[in-house]
Amino acid sequence: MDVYIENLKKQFNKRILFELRDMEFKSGRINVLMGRNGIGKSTLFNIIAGLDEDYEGSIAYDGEALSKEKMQDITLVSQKPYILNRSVYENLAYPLRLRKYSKREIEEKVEFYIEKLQLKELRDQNGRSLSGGEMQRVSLGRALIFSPKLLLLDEYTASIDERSLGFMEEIVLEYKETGANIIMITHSKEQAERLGDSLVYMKEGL
Amino acid sequence: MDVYIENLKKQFNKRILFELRDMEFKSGRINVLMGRNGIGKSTLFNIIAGLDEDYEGSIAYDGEALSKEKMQDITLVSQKPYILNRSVYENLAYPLRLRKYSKREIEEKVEFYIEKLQLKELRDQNGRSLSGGEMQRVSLGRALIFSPKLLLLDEYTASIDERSLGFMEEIVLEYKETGANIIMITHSKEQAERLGDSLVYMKEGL
Amino acid sequence: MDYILMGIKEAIALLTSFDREVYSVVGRSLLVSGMATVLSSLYSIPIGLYLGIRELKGRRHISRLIYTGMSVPSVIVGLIVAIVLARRGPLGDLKLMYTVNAMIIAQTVLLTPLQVGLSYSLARNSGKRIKNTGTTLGGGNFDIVKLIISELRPQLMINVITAFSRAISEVGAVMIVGGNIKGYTRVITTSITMFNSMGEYPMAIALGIVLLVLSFGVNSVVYSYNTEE
Amino acid sequence: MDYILMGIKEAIALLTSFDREVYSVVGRSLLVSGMATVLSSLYSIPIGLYLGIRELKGRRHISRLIYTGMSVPSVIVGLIVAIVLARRGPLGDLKLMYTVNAMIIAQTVLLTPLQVGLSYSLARNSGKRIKNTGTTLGGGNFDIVKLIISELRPQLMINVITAFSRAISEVGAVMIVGGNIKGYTRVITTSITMFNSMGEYPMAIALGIVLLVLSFGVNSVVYSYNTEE
Amino acid sequence: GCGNSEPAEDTSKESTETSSDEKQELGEIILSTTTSTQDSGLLDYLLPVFEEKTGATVKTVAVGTGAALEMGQNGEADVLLVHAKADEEKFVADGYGTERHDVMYNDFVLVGPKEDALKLKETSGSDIQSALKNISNSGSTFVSRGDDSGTHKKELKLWEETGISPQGEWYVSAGAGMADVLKIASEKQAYTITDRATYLSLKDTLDLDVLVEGDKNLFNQYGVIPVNPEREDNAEINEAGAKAFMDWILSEEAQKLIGEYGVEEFGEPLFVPNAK
Ligand SMILES: Nc1ncnc2c1ncn2[C@@H]1O[C@H](COP(=O)(O)OP(=O)(O)OP(=O)(O)O)[C@@H](O)[C@H]1O
Ligand SMILES: Nc1ncnc2c1ncn2[C@@H]1O[C@H](COP(=O)(O)OP(=O)(O)OP(=O)(O)O)[C@@H](O)[C@H]1O
Ligand SMILES: [Mg+2]
Ligand SMILES: [Mg+2]
Repeated sequence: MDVYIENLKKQFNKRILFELRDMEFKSGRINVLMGRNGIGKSTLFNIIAGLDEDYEGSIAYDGEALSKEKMQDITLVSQKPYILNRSVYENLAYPLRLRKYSKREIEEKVEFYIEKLQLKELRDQNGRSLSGGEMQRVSLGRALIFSPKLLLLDEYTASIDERSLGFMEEIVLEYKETGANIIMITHSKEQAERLGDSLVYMKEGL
Repeated sequence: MDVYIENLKKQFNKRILFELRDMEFKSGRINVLMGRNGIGKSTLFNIIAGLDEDYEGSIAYDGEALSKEKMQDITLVSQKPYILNRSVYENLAYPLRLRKYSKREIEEKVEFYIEKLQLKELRDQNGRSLSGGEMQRVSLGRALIFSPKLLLLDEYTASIDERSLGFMEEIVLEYKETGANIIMITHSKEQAERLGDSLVYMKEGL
Repeated sequence: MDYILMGIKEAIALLTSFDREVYSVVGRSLLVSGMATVLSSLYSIPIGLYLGIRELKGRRHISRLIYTGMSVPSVIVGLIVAIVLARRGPLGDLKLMYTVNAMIIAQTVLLTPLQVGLSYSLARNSGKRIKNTGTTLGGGNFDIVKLIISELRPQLMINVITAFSRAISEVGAVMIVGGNIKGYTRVITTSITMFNSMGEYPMAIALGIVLLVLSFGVNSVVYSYNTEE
Repeated sequence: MDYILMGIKEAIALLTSFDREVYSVVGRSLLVSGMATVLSSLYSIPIGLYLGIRELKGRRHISRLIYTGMSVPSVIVGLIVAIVLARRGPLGDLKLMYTVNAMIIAQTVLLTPLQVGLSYSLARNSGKRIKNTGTTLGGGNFDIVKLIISELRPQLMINVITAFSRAISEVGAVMIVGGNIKGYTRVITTSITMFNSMGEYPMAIALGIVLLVLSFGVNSVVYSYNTEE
Repeated sequence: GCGNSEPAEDTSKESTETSSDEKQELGEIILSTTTSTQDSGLLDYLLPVFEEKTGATVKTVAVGTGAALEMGQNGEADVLLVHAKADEEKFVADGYGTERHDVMYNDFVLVGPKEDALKLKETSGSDIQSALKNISNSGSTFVSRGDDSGTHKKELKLWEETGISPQGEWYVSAGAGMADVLKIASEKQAYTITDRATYLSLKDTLDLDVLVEGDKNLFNQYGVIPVNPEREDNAEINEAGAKAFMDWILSEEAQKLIGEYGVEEFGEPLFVPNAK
């Protein structure tokens, strides 16, 4: 799902946070978004994900405005993920249950991601008691599991240990092959270089 | 404030998370603590900071048990900092107000850290609306401002942008010179090498 | 002060007498207030949460209106339900007046604004992150209401307990539509009021204690479903 | 149904008549319930929060006891306060019985368990992170109670509004210690009860509406201090 | 607290000796009475006249007869105006009150469904005993106050005189005020005994008619009793106020007012003054 942003202006009270003339994120790529703390990256993600409707300007998703149907194909892996107060298994299953997947499909997919994200030991643990890095894994799995066409990753490996970083990046690279649009915020130049197909820098007055 | 851990055992329900035979963190140093996600680093920090009393074994602070007075000199910069619902200025001032510093002292110290942490523009902004990286800065400043003798830093630069990483590390290196005990959790080997005087790896069955 | 001591003695006597009359009054209280709490929860909690997560225009005014509803005096609720259920009223044919069912209806109505208000406040103050999470995972408004219910169950339980405590302790509504008829619609609070107007204070206090014992029992049961710890 | 229409008309007439009697009854309601809410908040909120942040032994039992307290019927509170304030009671010399002050006292007592319970629940469910933050910054229990008050003000405001709504709408306690004395202790709810028993339903409903208007005003004022949005 | 050393206060006390300020001497009088006198509006009509005349303030606490007598026993009220003659006399005999005087009476009536299926109007006329027998024999629903009030006691006495101990499905014990009981009777299309004043004031809202009236057994005597100030712990009793109230309500002026009350609205007086 291509995203095209035009004249997007966001302000808090009277203070203008950013005004983006135009900006494009193409599908089938990993689009890296960088910029200093507080420049408005997460705020932009919230807007793109449809969580914040208090802005001026327009965003086109495959040329169209945001709709309920489109929302079904967009997801955000938040910088501060909120993991549901239920087991890790059920956290992963939740988006599938929302979409009325069959029991078998749910089990298959969830087990697949539990394996892939090395969550086997945490399978039945409550999501609210996870460690920072564990939450980020669950959050990624929960997002990928329903195959979104637009995936917003907000510093999704900030708390991931060195050993796991590899597979966390690998998973996203693999996912790119589905043709989805992946936009990723990171503060690590190395990560940007490893994964990014394009790079946008948010700057003051852009 | 030296920390000496002996036979520390932590379990959730029946599951043993870790058992630490003995572990020492000396003052005047930056002690780096590393380990994979979920190994129990943050849990250990909570215990050392006196937030979690549900454990077996003992921890000595300069050879003594934890007391109310000692707690005044210990602080934790959490992995998920909670910034108070008041201005950035007041967030920094809070620990000083608790300690009944004079108005002038408070102003001086707060302004010093606002400068140092490049928070000038956020001075009067509400702490709850900060970005991830901004919160980490405020959290660090709020901890250093009252000169704790034991400083626990839990991935304190995870969301810090590349430009700011330098001064965030610099500040901690400077602070080491006061003779305080700094224990730092990080997932970055580079950071550990840049800052660490000693390194402890938490491993399964340690 | 003697009344209080006598009341305590009387309460012990009542509770250990296994008097059928006493137990039927207690049982009726539990039935009426319990049913009203359950019924009002069923629709008021979803409605309150739904209003809370919607970004409605004129939100400030809506909030005030919702909270104002919590102040409806129970006598007024009783009166209005009585007008509707009375023989000459629109639902007179159902012959509900002065029955346990009428009392349940009146208390259900009474609890509605309270339950809507408390759930609304919960959604407004603690529901934002849950709503965002649910939305990014593809949930609609209805899914999010369900999600909040499961995520904030301990807080909702307290709201339900608060509602139950208002129901079990109120007398205005049940008195008007029930009439405190012995053997049919007499509940603990209407008995207390009656004994109070008879000047039988120890008995009134005794029943107050019985009510608290009952309430403690109910809270214990509800609380054991509360995952707070 | 006519009663309800007549009640609405009557309510408009009352509100626009600027009748001194009506306004003094409304003012007294506001004074009694407002003062009781403020007074009970002053100590009940800190106590509730304090109990909530302490890791007490037998916490589950304490929780149940606290929530049970919310069910005390107002008639019982009225009765017990009356026993204490009566001429021959322990505080009889203060000559408080059948005064506005007695009503304030009774409602303050009535609100105490509710306010303690709601604050306790708030601290238990939402206070953990604030407590941890306060502790690592060097705060003691008392500091943390203050910190929770400032951090959770919107939620506490709703608790206070809930308490006020219980006070302004209850009749049991104020009736017993106040006596519904014309010109002295008559408030809206005691008037409603009186008109109801006199069969003057439109007037009772009219006063109910007046009460809601008053409540809306109070909520608006309280709400404007509410930083929720 | 009051600083009784202040001279200003002493002078003010002396100045109350003058006759114009005599009014204030009476201070506050707490009158404990039954809801029927308040709900009928009689007190709102009478008391301002008394207050105007004497400068006293009367605080009326309207409760059930049982609670009113209990208040008197506890010294919580200065004077009582109630209607349960036997209990009142016992109250005075036990030394809780100083004296008791008849003030007025109203009458009770038996009300029931308008269609009067039992034909009580025809068969019983003004004979309450025959009417009660008829009701109990036919098993028709009868609603009792069941709250130990003056009215309830009166009703029980009537049953006793009829020789019936009322119990069973047909005999509903409500435990509620007169107004509530009338509503219940109306809803259930049942019979009940009520004071005429309450019935008249609610008449329009009820589907009930008066079926039996005028039996002398149905008269309901109100009495006034000042609470005994000499009893232990009764130092707070406003003796002078209570006496003044009693004297006034028994006076010709007050008796005349009572006799006029309600004539305009209902075409007949609600209470019949009968002080001796
Ligand atoms: N309600 C608000 N009022 C005022 N300013 C706000 C509000 N919410 C957010 N901001 C400010 O908007 C800016 C952008 O925040 P955002 O979270 O988008 O930054 P970011 O680019 O994601 O930063 P980081 O790299 O630290 O995560 C921050 O400076 C923040 O303080
Ligand atoms: N209440 C609980 N019940 C069961 N397990 C828990 C509970 N709380 C935490 N845990 C588990 O304890 C482990 C340690 O968590 P902790 O936050 O200390 O990890 P960490 O080493 O800091 O990891 P990270 O690098 O991801 O921050 C995690 O696996 C977590 O799931
Ligand atoms: Mg961000
Ligand atoms: Mg951690």
